[in-house]
Amino acid sequence: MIYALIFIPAAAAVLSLMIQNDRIRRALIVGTAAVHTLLVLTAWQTGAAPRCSGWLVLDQPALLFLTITSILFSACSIYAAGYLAGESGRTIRDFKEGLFFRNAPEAVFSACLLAFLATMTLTALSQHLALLWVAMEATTLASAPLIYFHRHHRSLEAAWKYLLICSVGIALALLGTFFIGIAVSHTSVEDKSLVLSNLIQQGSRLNLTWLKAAMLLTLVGYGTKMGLAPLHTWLPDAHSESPSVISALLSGALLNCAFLGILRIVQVCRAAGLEDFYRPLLILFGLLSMGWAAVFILGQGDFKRMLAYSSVEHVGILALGIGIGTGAVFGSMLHAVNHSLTKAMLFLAAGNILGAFKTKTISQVSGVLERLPWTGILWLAGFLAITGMPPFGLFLSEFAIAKAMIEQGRFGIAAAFLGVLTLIFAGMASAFLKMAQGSVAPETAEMSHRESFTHVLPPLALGVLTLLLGLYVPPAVNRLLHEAAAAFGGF
Amino acid sequence: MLILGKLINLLLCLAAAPLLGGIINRTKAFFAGRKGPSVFQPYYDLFKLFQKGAVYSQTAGWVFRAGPVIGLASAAAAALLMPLGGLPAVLAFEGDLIVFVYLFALLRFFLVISALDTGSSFEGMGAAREVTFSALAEPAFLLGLAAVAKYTGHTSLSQIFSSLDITDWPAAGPTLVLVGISTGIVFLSENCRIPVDDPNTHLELTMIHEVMVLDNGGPDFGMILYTAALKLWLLGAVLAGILVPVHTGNVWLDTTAALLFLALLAVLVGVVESSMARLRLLHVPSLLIGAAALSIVALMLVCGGLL
Amino acid sequence: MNSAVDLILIFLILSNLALLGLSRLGACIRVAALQGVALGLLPLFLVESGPAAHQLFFSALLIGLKGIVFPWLLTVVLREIQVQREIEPFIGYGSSLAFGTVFLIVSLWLGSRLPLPASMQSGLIVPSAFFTIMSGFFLIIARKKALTQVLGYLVLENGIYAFGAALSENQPVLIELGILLDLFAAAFVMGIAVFHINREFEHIDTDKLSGLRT
Amino acid sequence: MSFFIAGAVIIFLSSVSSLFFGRKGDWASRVGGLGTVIGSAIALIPPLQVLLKGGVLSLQTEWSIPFGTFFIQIDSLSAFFLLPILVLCALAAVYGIDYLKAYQTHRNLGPVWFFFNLLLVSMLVVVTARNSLLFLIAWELMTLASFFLVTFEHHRPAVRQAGFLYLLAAHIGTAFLIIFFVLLGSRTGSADFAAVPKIPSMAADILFVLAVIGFGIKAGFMPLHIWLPHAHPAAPSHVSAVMSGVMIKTGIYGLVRTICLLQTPPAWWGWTLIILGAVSGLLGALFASAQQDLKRLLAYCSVENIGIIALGLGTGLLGIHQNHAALAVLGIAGGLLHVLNHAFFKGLLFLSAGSVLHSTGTGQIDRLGGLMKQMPWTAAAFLIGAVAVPGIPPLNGFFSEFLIYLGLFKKGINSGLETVIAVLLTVGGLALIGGLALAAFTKAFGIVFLGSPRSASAQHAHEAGPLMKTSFLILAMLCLLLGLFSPRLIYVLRPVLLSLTGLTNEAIQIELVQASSILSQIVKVAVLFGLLAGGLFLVRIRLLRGRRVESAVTWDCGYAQPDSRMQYTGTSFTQFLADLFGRLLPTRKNIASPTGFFPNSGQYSEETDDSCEKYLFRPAARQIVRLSAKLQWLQHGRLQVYILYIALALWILLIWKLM
Repeated sequence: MIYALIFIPAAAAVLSLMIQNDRIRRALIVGTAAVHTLLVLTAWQTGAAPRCSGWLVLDQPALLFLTITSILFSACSIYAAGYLAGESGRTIRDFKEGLFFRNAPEAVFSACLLAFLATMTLTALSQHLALLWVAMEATTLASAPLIYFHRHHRSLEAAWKYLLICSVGIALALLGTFFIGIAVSHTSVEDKSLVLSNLIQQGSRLNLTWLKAAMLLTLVGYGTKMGLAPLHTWLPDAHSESPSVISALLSGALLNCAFLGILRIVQVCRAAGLEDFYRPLLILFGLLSMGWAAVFILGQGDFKRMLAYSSVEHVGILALGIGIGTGAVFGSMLHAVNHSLTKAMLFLAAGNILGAFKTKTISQVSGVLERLPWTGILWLAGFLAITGMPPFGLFLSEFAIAKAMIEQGRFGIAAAFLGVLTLIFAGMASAFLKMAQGSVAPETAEMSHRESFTHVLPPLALGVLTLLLGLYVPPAVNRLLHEAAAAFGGF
Repeated sequence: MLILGKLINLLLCLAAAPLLGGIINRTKAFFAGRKGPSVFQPYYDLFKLFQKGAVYSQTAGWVFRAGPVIGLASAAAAALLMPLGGLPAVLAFEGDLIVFVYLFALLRFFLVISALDTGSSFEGMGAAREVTFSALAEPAFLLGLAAVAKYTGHTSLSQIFSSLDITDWPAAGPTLVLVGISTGIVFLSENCRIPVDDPNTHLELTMIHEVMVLDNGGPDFGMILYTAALKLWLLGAVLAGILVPVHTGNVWLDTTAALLFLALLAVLVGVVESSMARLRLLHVPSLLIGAAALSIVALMLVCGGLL
Repeated sequence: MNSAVDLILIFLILSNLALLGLSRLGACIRVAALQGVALGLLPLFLVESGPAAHQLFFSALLIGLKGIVFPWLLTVVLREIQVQREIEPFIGYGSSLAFGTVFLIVSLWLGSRLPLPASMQSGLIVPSAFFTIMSGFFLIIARKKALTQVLGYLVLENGIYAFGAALSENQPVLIELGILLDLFAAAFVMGIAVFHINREFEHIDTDKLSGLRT
Repeated sequence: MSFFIAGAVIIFLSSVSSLFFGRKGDWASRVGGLGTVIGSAIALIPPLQVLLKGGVLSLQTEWSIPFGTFFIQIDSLSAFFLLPILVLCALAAVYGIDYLKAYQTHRNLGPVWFFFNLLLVSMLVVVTARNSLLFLIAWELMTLASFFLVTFEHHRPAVRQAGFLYLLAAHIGTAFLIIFFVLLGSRTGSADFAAVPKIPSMAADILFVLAVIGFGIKAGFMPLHIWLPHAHPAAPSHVSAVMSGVMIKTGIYGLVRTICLLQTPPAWWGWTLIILGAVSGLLGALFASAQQDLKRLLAYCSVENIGIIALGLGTGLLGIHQNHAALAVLGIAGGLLHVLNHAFFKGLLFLSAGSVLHSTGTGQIDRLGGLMKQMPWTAAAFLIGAVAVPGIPPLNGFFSEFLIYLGLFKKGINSGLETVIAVLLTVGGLALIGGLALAAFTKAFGIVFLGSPRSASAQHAHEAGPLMKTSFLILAMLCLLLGLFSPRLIYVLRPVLLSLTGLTNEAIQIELVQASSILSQIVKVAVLFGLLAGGLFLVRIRLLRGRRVESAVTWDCGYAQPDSRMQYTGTSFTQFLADLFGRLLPTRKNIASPTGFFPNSGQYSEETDDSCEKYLFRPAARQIVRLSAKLQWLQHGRLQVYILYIALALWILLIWKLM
């Protein structure tokens, strides 16, 4: 089962490089995604046996994050199929500067997309910290060409920044992993491997100084990938310049994978009794990210960048939830699910808007509801969802986190949390409402654009899921969330 | 006896109210060195007006026609609540002083909208002034009444005035004087008397009240004049209740005292109108706010433990 | 034994200082290559009982990569883009060296705070590794050319590898494998990126790569 | 309870199904409107039952959501708020069917009905929810539904602005409510509402403050009201009626429920509400009188009436604190009764103002005039509302204000300076509010409906459609009846008072019986007044019979040809008042003076801004935006700087944590 989860997308990636026919290749993407999702759903029923001497284990957190990734990828694969059909290899005129550019070969794009899935799956499943790190690095490498799909200088800049910043970050994470290795070298036991269960078992015997340094390094390292401020700087560029479907995957799935990376280290630290050490750090990064995002969301002029900063905000919330501990950890888990669904939905809707209006500038878009009714509804719903309005799921998770803060008597943090959320709400509301409502500007009104099935269905499905999660959390999901939270110091 | 007293009170009010206007005019004539009209002239005027036909503006609708009727009805309803001297009010219940004040608001409301119904700029002007001044007069009046109510511990006009006694004067003198002055100002303002308004001039620009009824004629105007007379009487009666709380035990004696006070009040108004000039319009609000301030001081004297 | 390790580590420190002070890109590439070779040798001297077979293999691989493949790759790029030296860096070469000494002090302090387990002998290994990492960071931050930044990244990786080498006794192969994979892929992809940058912008000043902001 | 659920479900189903008829506007209206009416009628049964017979209906089921249970309950307080919600919404829906016909051709009406009915359902849940999470979800749904209704005409920039402001204000309010509910839950140990066991007064005070801010934003206490005068005029009129009439009352409901849960209010809670009430009432009335837009005027008037309600509740709390039964009972009863009264007269006013808008296309008071001739029914309905607002007998507004007055006039509360201040704020406040409201509404009615038309659109106005007429005439009747039946109505409040005041049943009953007998005396006066007016009318007819009744132009001191432009306008009507309170009313005067020897044009107009918005909130918002703009250099594109951030973060953390 575990091998299948990893190798099927990997094999499909290789296969897609060989296939000549565009249609078959697109079908392959969708098919692989469907098979992957099916496998994950089966794993819900049956579970999966550990493989590779405990290096690959499908524990509760892995199942949770894998499910998010898989569902998201399925939605995005359908969208991508439609997207690729519309972007076929001709020269395209850049709407921003009027330059001409071509897209990367579709085969490369497809292969990278599938490899991306394979590496993300590997990230979720790895229990060995070094393997985890390798997987994480592989996701960077697989996704960099995806960001550079449109071959023009802005996306190149974005890809370059992504590559360099994430590589630096991931290098630090490697150093952190080494430090854990050093920390475990102090122990008197024989088994000095970096397998998570082993580390947790020997938690109390680890060298604390090195473990602390390791925590810092991995936090900074994976934090870079996850998008915690001030390490997040690649994120707005990459999200705004890559194709929307890739932005959706980056924001919805990749950030979670990096989050899982941090969570694995958190597990080790918890076992070593370092809770008081890492929790303030996570709170600090969380609040900093939220504040930073707020600064850039207020008065933001580019809607895809706005969504990207919103991702910075939400990873901040995720970190904050873990930092607060107790009930907030559960909130954080729920938040990860909801944020992924919502943000992916928003990016896909943003892609539709981009396609119809040919601009990413907020001030040039108005009347989406009129021009693209479905997208307009999704855009508004997504806005309400992402800002934590009921009845969408994010409300519940943010409520849970705020609840834990207040119950712990951390009023300052709670006030900052809610205050920044309100600021962000104000910033996003002014942009989203302006775009969705109003009438279509006359100069863009003639351009015809029909909303196709593949462009509406995936975000719609994701939106419906967040809505449902806001009104009803199925008991099985609830149980899984609680079990995952229990692994990270919550309940 | 009680019912008889009530009936006499009501009839007295309805019948004698125009007389006060006659007395005022007579006094003013005296000071001007004229012989002046008879004190019963208002009755003749009313009679004449009720005999006449009417001219209506083409602009005006039923609101214009309803205004005088509802105004008179509300003044008459207010008369039901007002005791005079030893004579009881027709209706008395806790809190009737609030109803009393608000019935005048009803009167004012319809007077104002019927003025606006003509579409005349002059009447609009009068209406605007009326609502502005009354907005200030109303708190002064209610707070003054509140002071008296707090002092006596009653909230019904009848009970307040029957429990006030001349013997209260040594103790509550300052309060009663303050409330008296404040209510007096409200009395002058509400009845469009100098120094707030000048019923004599017919320069429309300077007027408040009179200008609102420029377009009325015939029975409607008669009703308006009669309403004004009732208002004068009723507010005078409030002043009488506060300033001359004579309770000898003899109903007729008490009532006579009150009636004498009313006549005196009319003379006084005449004297004021003969000897004073009208205030500048912009200074009227200060006067009314001053009245409210006096009421507040009175209230403080009563409740604030300063008494 | 220890003296050999110390020698390598001191060479590491000196080469870092050289990288901070050199302006010619070609020279920088060569220094970095030498650094790589030195690091490749490091694990062989760290192990008391003499190097095992797999260690020899990985050392050879590493030396091959760092000493030959990357320098070659970068030189090709260098020739392609026809740039000889870094002109007008953000921070001048004199100041860079001054920063270098500060980094050295900080690294020594960090080394004192993070003592290695007794089995790992050399006291210099932690400070010199930290110093290498800091130098790598500094190169990325203070220089403008994309090529120098790739170089800085390689130096950073060298520093990390120094730690890895210290661990090679206790930890399985995977770490080394990971390093190699990472190095190879990262350098490869970045090399390609530099090509693209050159083609797209007709220079590799990252100065111009700041169109995406706020 | 099953009736209630059934009603809500019917409303919800009609809400969803109206979406499917969106393209056929009239069907959407039929489905949506009919669903609301039927659903409301059914859902009205349980609250009536509770009000008349007493008792509590409740329903509690599991709900798989973190912290949530589906727990709803109708007690007398809920039932008391359900009553106006259901009645007004049903009438507004009937009105809406006609009102929306004008949009049918070019707009999809499905969403309007969807959100309207959703608004109703969410309000039903808000006032019955007994679980924090359920409450919050319903609360926010209510906000959202009303937001989408407010932005119905989102093609107009002003409407979008209003919607944004509304949503933002509501969001801020919710942030406070989240803290409030979590703290409450941590005190009671459960997310379900329960009376808070003895807690330190400090904690109770914090809870109270949070509730006042959180619920106050929705209710529209000055200075938290700033969204209100923008949002209400922007919404379609039947929605404004619902929002102003009942939706903002959910804020009052929340506050009252909070006080029920917290028990034993200290004196300063009462004072807070009294001061908030006096400020809201006075400024609300003042701003209302200075407005040039009819619906904006009504919106400020809602602020004013919320102020009156707060005055009532505040004096009630003071009474509870001082253990003074009369003050407690009369204050709270007055406040709550005003909730009901205001719902109906404000609904009436918005609906009739809506038909003015509908037929003339403008709400600018100065462009209207003389509408009474073309729209007699609308005019009559508006007149009834306009009389009710300033609390003039014999309409319902007077009765609730009377109760508040009465409490303060009562014997026995002569305890020093406190009483002076209370009486001053309340009696003086109410009197001044009444006077200002009278100015505002004589202006609104007089300038809009009387005189002669000031513009072509006013001249060609037409009477509202039959359904619109029906609904506001029913409301007009209700306004009259609520006043006349208030002696009986106040008994309904007994259980509410019981749980709120902590007095014994007997004490409350004594006070209520007393109050009821007084109210029936007032009804007697009102009836006598009616008879007198009728009689005088007959007299007048009798007098004029056979006499010459002529028709002529308005006498204008010698001008032969008065025209409509010579009339007093709304601006000039309240200019004196506005000048008098100039410091509180930031009035902008736009003057184009006539120049030259033979001037042919000159212009004068005034606009009044909201002083809270202008001096408090806008500068604050500007500061925040400026600060964030300043901070944006943090991310200005250079890769080197970005790497520097990582390096700095790393080394600072390492040095700090390993120190």
